[in-house]
Parts: sequence; structure tokens; C-alpha cells
Amino acid sequence: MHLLDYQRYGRQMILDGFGLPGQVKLKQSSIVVVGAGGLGCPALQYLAAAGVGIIGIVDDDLVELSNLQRQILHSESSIGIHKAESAASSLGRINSSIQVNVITSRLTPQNALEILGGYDIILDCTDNAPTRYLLSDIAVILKKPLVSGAAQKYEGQLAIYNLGPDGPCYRCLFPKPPAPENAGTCEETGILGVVTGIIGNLQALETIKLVTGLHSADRKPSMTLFSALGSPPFRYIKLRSRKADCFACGRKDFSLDMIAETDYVQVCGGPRPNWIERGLV
Amino acid sequence: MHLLDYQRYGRQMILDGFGLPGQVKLKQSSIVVVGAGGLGCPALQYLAAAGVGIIGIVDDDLVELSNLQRQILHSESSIGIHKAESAASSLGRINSSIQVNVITSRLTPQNALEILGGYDIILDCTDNAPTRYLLSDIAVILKKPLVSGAAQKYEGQLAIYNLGPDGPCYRCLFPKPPAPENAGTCEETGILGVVTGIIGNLQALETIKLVTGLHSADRKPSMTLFSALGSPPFRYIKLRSRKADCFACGRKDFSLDMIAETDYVQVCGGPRPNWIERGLV
Amino acid sequence: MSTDTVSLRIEFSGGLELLFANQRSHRISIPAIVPKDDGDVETKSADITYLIHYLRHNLLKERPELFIEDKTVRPGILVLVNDTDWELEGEGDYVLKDGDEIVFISTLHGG
Amino acid sequence: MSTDTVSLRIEFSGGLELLFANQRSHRISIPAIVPKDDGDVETKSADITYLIHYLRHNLLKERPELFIEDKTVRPGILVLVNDTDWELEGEGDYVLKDGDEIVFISTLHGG
Ligand SMILES: [Zn+2]
Ligand SMILES: [Zn+2]
Repeated sequence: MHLLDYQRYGRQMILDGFGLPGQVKLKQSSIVVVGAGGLGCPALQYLAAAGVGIIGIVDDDLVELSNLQRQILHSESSIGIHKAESAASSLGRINSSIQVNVITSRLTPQNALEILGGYDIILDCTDNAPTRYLLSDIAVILKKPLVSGAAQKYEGQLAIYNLGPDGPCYRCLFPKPPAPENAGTCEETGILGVVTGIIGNLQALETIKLVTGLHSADRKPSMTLFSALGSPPFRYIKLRSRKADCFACGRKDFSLDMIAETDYVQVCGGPRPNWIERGLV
Repeated sequence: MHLLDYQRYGRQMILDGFGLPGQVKLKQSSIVVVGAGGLGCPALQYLAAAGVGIIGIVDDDLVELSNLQRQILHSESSIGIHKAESAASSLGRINSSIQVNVITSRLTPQNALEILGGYDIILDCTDNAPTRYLLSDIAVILKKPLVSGAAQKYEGQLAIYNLGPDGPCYRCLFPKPPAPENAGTCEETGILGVVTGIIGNLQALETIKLVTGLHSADRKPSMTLFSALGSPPFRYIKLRSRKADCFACGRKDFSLDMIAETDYVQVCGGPRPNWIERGLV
Repeated sequence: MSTDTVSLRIEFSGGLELLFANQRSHRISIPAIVPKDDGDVETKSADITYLIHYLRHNLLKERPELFIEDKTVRPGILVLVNDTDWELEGEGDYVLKDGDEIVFISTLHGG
Repeated sequence: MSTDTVSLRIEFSGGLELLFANQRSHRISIPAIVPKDDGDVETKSADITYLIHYLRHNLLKERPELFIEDKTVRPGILVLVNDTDWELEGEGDYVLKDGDEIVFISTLHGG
């Protein structure tokens, strides 16, 4: 560690249970964040600020004006450029001493293993069901934990899938994707920006806890539910363990070839909703 | 509203209970954030992204390297400049259509009424007990809600003080400051950066709910406790109502002159801890 | 506490509330003993399988295909019995008790 | 449940745990009937005022002035009875019941 690192990270290094070992673990860790949108932006900024050594950012989208309401690493001047590029340059301003890898390809069953293979932990910050299934299957194959966040309207959900020998994968809970016409993933639904902020922050926290060993090993599988208007807003549910008969994590020989291609393909028809018209109504 | 605003804010404007009226209320609101540090940075970015019309940033500190571990609006290139300036320029990148007021004076009993008087809601994102008492007393005098966050080590606290006719002020709960030698506010304690992120985000959320009318009016006074390592991490406690005999909000004629000056003065002896030495130990 | 009905708190979230008159929280009472199958003379204690059937016919306002598929909840819906994944409680065979809270959440995909 | 002792869950947070062997959660049993004042012959049911006294003499490891002042908790400490501000429950006069959870939190000042 450089002398400047002690100054930069001193406030967390003096924490009980963190210390120099925690900081070294962060520095030696490599984390990939899939999706540099509402969830990815806040997760990325706290992972970078905390000193994660290598951060991968995977997103093939371009920044649009409608993103700026919540995707706080992007700026007006980055409209039109790749989100992964824009996010990386914001991280560079916060912490130039870490390595940031920019991946602007769309994640597919063909390239996902190669793109994600080198990282210790995968963050699911995506916005559609097919990519969520693909990430879960990849995490199973790579035997890596998947810190999964999701947000919609006033609500959010958080879970760590495929954690340890007993943690369920996404398919243990949801064996197959909903029919595309029922998924509601194509049509853009409303979202209160700060809800993605809260879930993205919690994803960063859980990731930091996993890396530094602060995540208690005897924690049972659980999911956090958040409702911005709820009372109480946070709620915790106890999840099933890994299922022996899970189509993905229940097989030793599991590979992506076994999955119907439709699981990974988003079928979207028609144009995006016209926000201007809707707003004016 | 401009056409571009519909595009920028469309994703929140289509939310139930938000809509065009919610967006207009945000645009017409003025919010002041005291402290552009660990709590202020995340709160500010989501308030700006959501379209709060006027944002005041009060902070007399300069950006230091040790801040960057969590104060995510500041960058390596802003080390040495005022935090309020640095934060304002980051907000300008996210949303140039809002007005940001920069106040780099230290908040004192002499200038606080004038500095904070023009805003609808005050966010307490400060890092010391005396300023917390000053802000509470000012909020009582101005009859404005105080969205108060605090964070230390792995823990955070969140409460809205002085809300409505019945909500307690900070002095209703804590009539007088702890003795300076017991407050632990001078010595810089450890802090996990993302804990300030989570509390700052929740402050932004509560503020947005207050402005847009999403905050349920019949909610009883409460405090949210957060522990990053706790299980469950969030916990809600029911607070007393406003106290008739409160030294501040219990008096019609309350003014800052009635408060002992020592309530507002931080007595700190000695130099800051030497993080480098500590880290190297 | 009556022996012939079971009182339940039902909650919908993750967008499912839209199918139920946009109301997240419901209190209902259902019979404690119900037919094994629609129109059957054999009976059983009311379980979650029956509850799903009951909700579909009594509380659901629109688009049943977004709630039900093959006599159970459609893929992507998680059922909770007092904050525990129903898979740990016997899934559809879980026999409902007075005062139980049953939550139906739709998994969210957005970010 | 015994009639002569009261079992309690005690929790410290916001830094107070440092005074109590850096342990946040404690389970203790205290007498149900205690002297009104130290060494007094008159008795009362164990209340929070007694609990504070008990904790100071039995659980506290260091720097009592950071926990106690004038026979109550020092300014800046909030006491919770089963997640409710003790002010709503009678403060020090609240009579402890078997199974109560009493939390002592120090208000945080950092940001
Ligand atoms: Zn599985
Ligand atoms: Zn008061």
C-alpha cells in the first residue's frame, strides 16, 4: 500500500473488523458491475471510492437525457456516449488509483463467460429479465456470488444469489422467466430515482462486506424488500436454500447450451413510450 | 415546464401519486443541505437529479484526500477547494437547469437565520453536535422540517425533526448537548463510506416525499436506525411527540439568545489523528 | 377466533397490487374447510392452493394470467408465509392458520 | 417464567457497546423486586431506573461517566422499550416485564 492510500482510506481502515487486511482485500479484489444505470451508478461510485482494485463496467447502452433523473454518474455532456465509458470517466475523477475496465458489448450467452470470468463477484444492476437469467446461469457456472438488485416505481429488491455451498441461484426461486408479454420489461415503467440509489448503495455494501469478510458466514439466504412509501420501508424475508433439483445449480454438468435460447432473448415490440406525450396528458 | 423537462423527468412523472403536480412541486421547492460531506453528497445528487428548483449548499470545509473515500461529489482535482463549490460544480454536470447556491461561510448563531431563512426544508448532513443543536433551534424558529441524518462507523440514524404541529425537535429528545469531552465529535472516528451513502439517500427520499406530498401526514414521529452489520440492518423506533416543556419548541418566544453559547461551540483540543501513523501500526 | 373461518392478512407488491384494485393490503376470512377440488365432495383444510383459487375468484380485478398459471402462481411470483419463502413451508400444501400473513410479490426486473 | 426474576434482552448501539465489553447484545435476569434506593429496606418492582443502576454495576466495563449522569443516562442517550422511546412509557419508572427488550443508543453526530 502506498502512503497516500493510508490517508485516503484511513477512515475505514480504523474500523473494527476492517483494518489494513480489509483494505488489502479490497485492493486485491475484482468486481464486475453489469448495467451502468440507476443501480450500477451508485454501486460503482462507492466501490471505487472504497478502493476496489479492479472494477469492470458492462453496458452497451448510450446515455440519454431521460437517464439523468437517477443515473448519477452520467452528465449532460455525456449524452450520446456509452454509459460504461461515461461511468468509467466519473470513477476516474473519484479514484484514479484503481483499474476500471470498460465493456461496451452487449452481454450474450456467447461472450458472457469470457467477459465475466476474471472477476470475483458479479453485481446484477440490469433492467431486464433475460439478462438476469443469463447472469444467474453464468454465476452458477463460474461459482461466483451474484449481488442482485432490482427497482421499479417505488419498490426495490436485493438478494445475494449463489452464495456459498447452500445459497440458492435465481432459478432456484424462479425456475423460468415469465412469458415476455407478462414480464413488463420492455415497456419502460416509472421509477423514483433515489430508490435505485438506495438499492445500489446496498449492493455496494453487501459486496464490500463479502470482500472484506464482514458478511457473516452463517447468514441464511434472505431477500430484502424495500418500499419507499411503506411503513416500515424495509422488510426481510427468509429464502429457500439451494434446490437439489434446480435446473441450473442442481447439476454438475450445467452449461448454457441446456437453456432455451428464449430465456435470454428480450422480445420487445413497438417503440418506446412517448414520455413527452404522456407528460403532457 | 419545458419540453425537455418531460423527457428528463418522465420516468418519475408517470408514477402514481407523483405526476406533473409532483414535478412542479419539486421545481418550485428550495432545499438547503448543510454539510457537503459523506451525507450531503449523496443527498445532493439525488435532489438535483430529481429536479429540486433551488438547492443551497452550506459548508466551509475544503476537500481533502481523506474525504474521497465517501464524499462522492468531490474529485481528486477538487482537493483544496471549498466542498460547497466542488459539490455545486458536480451538480451542474448532472442538472444545469436548477439553481444552486453556494455558501462557504461557517454557520453561526449570528448568520444562520439569514442563510437558511429562504428555504422550505433543511437537511442536517453535518458532522458535529454543536451544529446539530444550532440547526434544530433554527428549524424551530423558522418552523421548517429538519431532515436529519447521522453516521458513524457501521451505523446510521435518520429522523425528521420539527415536522408538523406535533413532531419533536432535536431538543425534545436530547435537551442538552453531551459534555464536549464525552461527545466524541472532535476526534475523527471511523466510517464506512457506503453507510453515509445509504443514510444520505434516505434523507433525499424523505425530502422528496415531503415536497411532493408522498409523506403520509398521519405518520407518527419515528427514527430509523441502521447497522451495516446488523441482522436485520434497519430498525424503526417510535419517538415521543413534541414536548410541551421543551426549552426550544415548547416556547412561543424562543430565540437563539436563550441558548448557552457553549451549546453551539465545538471545543476541540489537539491535532487531528494521524491516519498514516495509525494505518501503519 | 372462530373454528370455521380463517382470518388472513394478504399483501401484494412488486406490481401485483395493480391486479387487485391497486390495493396492497387486504384482510380476508376464508372457510377453514374447503372442497378438495372445485365442486368436489371431499374436503381439506384451507391451504395456499385454495387461497390462490379464492383470490383469483374473489379479489382479482383484471388479467388473471398475470397472477395464475396451471392452478398456481405464474412464474416470477414469490409467495411468503409470515415473511418466509413458501417453499420452506410446503408451498401450496401449507395449511393456513388464523392470523397468517401471506404476501405475493412479483420479482422486479428494472434498474 | 419465574416470578422472582425478570429476563431481559439488553442492546447497546451508537458506540455505547464499547463501554460494555464491545458486545451489543446481552441477556440478563434481574430480581423482580428491588430496594427503592441503595441499601433501603423499602422495595419496588424493578424499573428502568434500577436497570440503569444494575447495568452500571454489573455489565459496564469502563468510563461510567459516558453512560450515567445524576442516576439516569447521560445526555445524548436514548432509551427504548421494545422499540419505543421510553418517554412514552414512563421513562425511569417503567416497570420491566419478562421478555422486554431495552435498547440504549447514543445519538450519532458524524456525517
Ligand atoms: Zn439454482
Ligand atoms: Zn422541542
